[in-house]
Amino acid sequence: MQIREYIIRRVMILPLILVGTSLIVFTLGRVGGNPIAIYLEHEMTPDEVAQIEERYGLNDSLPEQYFAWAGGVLRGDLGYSGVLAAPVMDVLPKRLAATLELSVASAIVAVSLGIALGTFAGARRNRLPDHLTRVFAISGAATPIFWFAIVLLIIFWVNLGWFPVGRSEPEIFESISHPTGVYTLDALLAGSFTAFRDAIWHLILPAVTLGYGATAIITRMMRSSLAEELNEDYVDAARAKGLPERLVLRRHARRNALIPTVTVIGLGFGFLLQGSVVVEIIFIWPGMGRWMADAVLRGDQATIMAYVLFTSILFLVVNLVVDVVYAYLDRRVVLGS
Amino acid sequence: MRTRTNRFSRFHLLLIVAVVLSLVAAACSSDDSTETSAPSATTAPSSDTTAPSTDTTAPSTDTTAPPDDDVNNPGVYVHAADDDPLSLDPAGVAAGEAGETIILQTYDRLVEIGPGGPDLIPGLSTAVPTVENGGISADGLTYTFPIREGVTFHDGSTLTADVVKFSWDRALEMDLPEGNSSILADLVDSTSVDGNNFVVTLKDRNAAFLNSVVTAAVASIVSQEGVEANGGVVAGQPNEFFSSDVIGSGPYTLGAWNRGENIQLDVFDDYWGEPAKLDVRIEQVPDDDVRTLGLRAGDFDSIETDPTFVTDIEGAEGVTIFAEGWLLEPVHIGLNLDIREDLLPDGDTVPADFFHDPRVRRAFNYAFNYDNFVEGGLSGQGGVVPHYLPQGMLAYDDSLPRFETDLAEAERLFTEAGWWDDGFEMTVLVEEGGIFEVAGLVLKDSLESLNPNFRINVAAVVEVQFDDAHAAVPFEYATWIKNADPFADPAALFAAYIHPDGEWGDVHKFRNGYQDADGIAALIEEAAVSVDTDRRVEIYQELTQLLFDDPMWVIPGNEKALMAHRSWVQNFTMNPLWPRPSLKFALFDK
Amino acid sequence: MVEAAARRPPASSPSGPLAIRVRRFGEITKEVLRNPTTTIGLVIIASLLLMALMAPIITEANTPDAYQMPRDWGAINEPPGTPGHLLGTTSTGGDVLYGVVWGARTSLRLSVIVVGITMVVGTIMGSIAGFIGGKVDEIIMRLVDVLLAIPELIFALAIAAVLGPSFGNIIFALTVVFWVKYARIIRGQIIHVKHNEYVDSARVIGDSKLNIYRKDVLPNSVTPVVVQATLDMGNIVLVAATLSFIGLAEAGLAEWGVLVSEGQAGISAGRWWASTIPGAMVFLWALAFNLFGDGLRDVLDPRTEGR
Amino acid sequence: MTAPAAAPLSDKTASRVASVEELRIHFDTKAGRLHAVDGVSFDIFDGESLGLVGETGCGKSVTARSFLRLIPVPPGTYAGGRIHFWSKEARQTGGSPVDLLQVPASQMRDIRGNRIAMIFQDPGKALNPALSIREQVAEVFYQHRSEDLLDGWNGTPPRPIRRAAGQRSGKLEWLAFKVPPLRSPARRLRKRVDDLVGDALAETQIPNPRKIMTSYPHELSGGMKQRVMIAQALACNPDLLIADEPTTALDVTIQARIMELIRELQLRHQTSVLYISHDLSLVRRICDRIAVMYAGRIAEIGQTRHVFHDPLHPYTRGLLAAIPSLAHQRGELAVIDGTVPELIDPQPACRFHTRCSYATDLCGRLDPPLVARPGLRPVACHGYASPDELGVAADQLPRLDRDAP
Repeated sequence: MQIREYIIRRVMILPLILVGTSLIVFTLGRVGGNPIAIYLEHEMTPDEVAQIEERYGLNDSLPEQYFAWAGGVLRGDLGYSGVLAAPVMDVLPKRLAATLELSVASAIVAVSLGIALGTFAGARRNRLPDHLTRVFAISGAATPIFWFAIVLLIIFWVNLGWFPVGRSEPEIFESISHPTGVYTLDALLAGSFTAFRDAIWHLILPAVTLGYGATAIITRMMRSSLAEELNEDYVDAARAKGLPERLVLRRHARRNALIPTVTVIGLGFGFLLQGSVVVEIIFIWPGMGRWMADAVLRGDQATIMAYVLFTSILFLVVNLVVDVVYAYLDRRVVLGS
Repeated sequence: MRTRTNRFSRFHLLLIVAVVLSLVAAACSSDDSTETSAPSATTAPSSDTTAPSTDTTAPSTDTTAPPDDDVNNPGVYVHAADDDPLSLDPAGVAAGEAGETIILQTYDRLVEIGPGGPDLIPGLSTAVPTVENGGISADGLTYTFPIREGVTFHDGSTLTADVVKFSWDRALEMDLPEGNSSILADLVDSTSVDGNNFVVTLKDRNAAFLNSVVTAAVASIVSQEGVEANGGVVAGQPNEFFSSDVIGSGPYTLGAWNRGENIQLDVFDDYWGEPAKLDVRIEQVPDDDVRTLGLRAGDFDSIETDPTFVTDIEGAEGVTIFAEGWLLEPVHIGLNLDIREDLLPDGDTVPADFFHDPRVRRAFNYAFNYDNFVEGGLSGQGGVVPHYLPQGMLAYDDSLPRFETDLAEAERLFTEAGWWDDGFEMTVLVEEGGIFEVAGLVLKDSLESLNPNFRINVAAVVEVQFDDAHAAVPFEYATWIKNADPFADPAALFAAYIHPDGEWGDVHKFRNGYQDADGIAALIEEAAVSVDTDRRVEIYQELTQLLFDDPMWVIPGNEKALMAHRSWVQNFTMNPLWPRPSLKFALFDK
Repeated sequence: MVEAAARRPPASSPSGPLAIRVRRFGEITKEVLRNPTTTIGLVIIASLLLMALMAPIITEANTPDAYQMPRDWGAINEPPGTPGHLLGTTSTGGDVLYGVVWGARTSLRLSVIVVGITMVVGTIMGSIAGFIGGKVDEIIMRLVDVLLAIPELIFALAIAAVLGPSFGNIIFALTVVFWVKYARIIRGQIIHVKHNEYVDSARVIGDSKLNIYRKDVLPNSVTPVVVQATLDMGNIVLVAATLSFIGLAEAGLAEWGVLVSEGQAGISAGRWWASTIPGAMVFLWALAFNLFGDGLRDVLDPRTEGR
Repeated sequence: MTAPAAAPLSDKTASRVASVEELRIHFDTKAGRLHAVDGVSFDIFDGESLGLVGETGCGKSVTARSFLRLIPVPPGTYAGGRIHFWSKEARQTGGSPVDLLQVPASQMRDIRGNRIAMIFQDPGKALNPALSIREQVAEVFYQHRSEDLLDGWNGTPPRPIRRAAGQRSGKLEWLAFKVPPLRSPARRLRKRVDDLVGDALAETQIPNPRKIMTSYPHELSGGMKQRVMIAQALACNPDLLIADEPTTALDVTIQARIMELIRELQLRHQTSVLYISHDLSLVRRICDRIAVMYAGRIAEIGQTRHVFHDPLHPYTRGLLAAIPSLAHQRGELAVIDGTVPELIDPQPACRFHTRCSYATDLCGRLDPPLVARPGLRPVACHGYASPDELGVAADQLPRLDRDAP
């Protein structure tokens, strides 16, 4: 009831945000660039240019064009992606699945590393291990991802040959069907261990690269909230029961410190989405980020609009889930206040 | 108590430290294979720069390398590309677009450009038409192609002369604006079928018809049954099926096109000629550095190569750089004789008639530091070009006049033209990254070091911005840098880039500058329709002399045809006249 | 007692006479310097700033534009230690040392301008939203939501791509993206203060809105804004470097990101210096400001974690 | 400072459960070294309930926590003294005590919650909000009664079950407990624990303990939570229960019920209780003896009725005067002027002298030890010293009016 109302209220804002973002992006695209530049060749005659413009509906007035696009969205038609030479809706699910898979894997890296480091540091506040942990975690956020990624590739792909790039081996890709587009999930559904291992193997490097960047946010939150929890009476009470420190930290302090940490996962997600652009380019990961960068550089407006549309929704959903999970974890909290 | 370490976290820290240490260790030990990175370009197979590629008719090969059991991806040839096709339809593909290479591998044309150079070899026509064999009529207007028998398309249908006619007519009828059908439409008067022959009648005599038109992607032969089963022919409308699929007769069928990821080509078993040996996968790898890494790692057999990263790959174990022959698309700096001062970027001070004065154009040509561009930008893999005949082109000769950096002459000309004392500021438009940006920086450094009053701003913009600006008329910048479109024959090159009323002559208003515009136009037109090769060579060589005195471009240089590939690839060859990446995969083995 | 020992300074700075603030500043400085990582951050920042300011002394400024790399086309890909090129050269003959030193200046110029503008814009927008409230607030905050829903890098990318990658346009693009957080901080603070009792009492006494703003809102906002600005100083350079990697950088600019992406291909060929040295500079810059900002946040604002 | 007499500070001769000697606990703060507990000595006798009374910040909670070594180090340090503790066995066999400040950590864990248990001031904070009541109470049994949990098992229980009973289960072992063959033994263990938890809760008169077990702290009232804390503390039948202001955070109406409950359970279990409070009137009702603490020192100690009827220390007198009672007229409530002194690097002086109306110069120079003088309870005030004892003139001693409380 409480939660449902809250969710409904948040979801109600979504269309507003979507209209806002799409308007901004649409205007930006029309003011600054030519949406059909990708098709233009120098030797085209004005007639030919006009012909292409007509095909893409660019002869209408700007508001008409926007409404045409918005109407298409409502009908499930997001236009035609120039850079991928296909209707957006045809390629989007696969791309979205690729980015989601990478983001989730990176989030797993970031969250587990962040929680471990944060716990480690929070239990040793202001001592050398804490300082070293802080430097290590912040280093992740401070390293230029594109440089870090290339160095990882040189070491693990070229020199050691331990990890591949891309999403999967083509033969293995073809050996199973891909109903979800999330390869690890597809492999599990198909019950193929080989495919699963292959998917994981391809995921490790990009997920580590991206996840390490987001680790700092989680570590920081975990550290401070753990330190705060360790000052709580119930921690002393747990010690007074005779529990070993291991259990005091894990069962008592860490469990509660995790609750506020959940709230920054939404923040970390923004970081992941942004970092995914570079990581996808370098690790040849066919996701939304790389598609988007390509579209921006080549002026593929339908793609840009679709990307913004979906990241906005994703962003909202992630934050909504985070809020709900937070409310669930922390039984004392009332949503929406 | 509180201070006690907990084992779990300590373990994690140890793990992290271990990983970091191993990373560092691996990074430190990773350079052993690359210690011999002497700053020279000599390791690339040398090619005699004096010999135009027309002479090297035999395909260059690496057949000495024995078949390696250790090859990566056995049975599949992997090429790392930087560009995904927009369309796979011969009628809808633009010149220079990534779809062309797929069409090259999966479709056949009547005649093909052979592996060794500009020489033509029979394709679906059993003979290359010549005047001697009667394939070309005496007036040079009628071409007759005897059609090969026993050719099957990927869909099982059979090739006939009617299918050939259908294919050409299809492109002409669809007449897609983004496609290249205009080259057919401009020349072809009519097509007809005579028994087993396909006959083309031209509007005018044209020396470049076979080389530039019949071999072009737009002239590929498609399966008539396939077209009729998949939407037929609609004028002005792209065909959805053929935009993303292939029914041709080439040595490869389209296995899969995972957009933005890879394109897979499968060997076509019923191919009429020598069948291909390896399946092909063309991977989309947007980042240059990752392409070179993949080549080192052995996961890619060849990569889209640019002279700027020759120094990054040369000497790498198991990698060979193919560098024979020349690209036919020199880097050129466009000089706008139609400057609109109100459209220029902020800060530009050049007037509308800046480039009208031939002394200014010559001064730019003398001021440009060709050494810096060729040795620096092209890593030595290139050469200076006469106006406007690149190495490897018909009529090219090493003795032709070409500019060399001569600062004194540049100073003299700028002084005479009245710019030396006052100076000027000007923006040069380039697409960011790669050799064009480098050329821009060389131009900047050349002029600014010549005279501190000269200011060149390099506007390195992204692809969409460049394309947009490049296509705009009137042109909004005083200068810009790109490369020429690759043309097999000088006729097309001169028409596009030198003719006062040609493609660029029109945009840049060459007539504002040429001292003898009509004379130049007449020469170009004569050479275009002449079938007498000697006469044509004579005319083009004369034009280079005229243009040396009255240049319309600055030509920083021409690139060698370069491709880095794994040494285990056998029979490797490339031909710059084939669309990028200038490879025919059917020839390779590994 | 335990509580006494664990007591921390109050979360928000008190508005009071100058003397108190000065003393508080001293306390904060002391506390900040107590944490070695913060001190390290501060030391790195100081050295980078020193390097940026001394750039014309360390290296001879390139003419006519000192922010453009000088290129020695005769010395391409020289390793560090080459006479005249202490840190080696790039593939276009750019002097890496020059790029490092003037890159610091570029970074400083970039981040100071962007942080400066975004702070002002954000403060104004946040103040308008917070004080006027109602529909205006709704509109501004929805705009903020919209901007927050698109990742910073993507949005900056789109703007810079449209405008063309000149230094000025990159600054503009980053400014459009980075003001949002400040607006949120200021607005949140205003809303908070608005609901506080002591402002009610101030209002009863007849204090003007402007006075409330000056005395209650601004001093209370200083802390989070300063923290955010410090973190942004680092992140802006990082985002700009990433833009350079994707291809949006002024040609020939002495900027670390440009050098890193230009030199990256050479790493596997053993030419590590052209990208690793500038990469380390970006890293140091971002690390230092993040460490410092992090420490500052710990001291100033122990409660508002991670926001 | 002179060492106080080591002689028993009580008129009772019963055996001791704990004996605090010269306990000193310091904290490092930004301002300096804070002497939170500065030479505190007292005994706790078997079965008695001792009240430790003082203002907030006087060091009584620190003293109490130091029994279980719960002072955070750093910033705290155990700067000196001993806390001797006699377990039941030691008392019965006349064995020697252990020093709680010196025992190894593992032995300390055996004592915590098992031999010495603690009830915290605010049950709302002392219960973990994320764990159910069952989980929290069960921890005590797992920790200290793991052998009992496996009682009556046919043969040796499987290793994972033994590990579970000792709270040593690995990360994924709980998964194994969901499936055969470990499912039924795990259930059995769980049922045994549930029974013990239910019994412990029932003992504190919690209605419907089975239902309470499954709830989370925020679902319970304050009184309920404190009952859970008490159940948890008494679960292992400890020798000593430390109650740190157990009713301060509760409603007044509940306070009395909780006090009664503690008293009742204490009598039933024959447990000694150290009762920390700032509320003299509460302590009076349930404590056998009272130790008054001021600024890190014991001011005086004695039988409850004696302290109330004849407070010796001027501070105790002030405290008693501050208790509202029906006897007082409205507006007559006494207050002690001044504030508690800084405990940072204190000078050798009576801690109370700045606020004491009887104070003389001597009090500002010389620290009065806690001494039991003939005919008097132990008290730390120069007013009860003889001039000879201190070697000063008689008029330098404060003059206390023994008859005016």
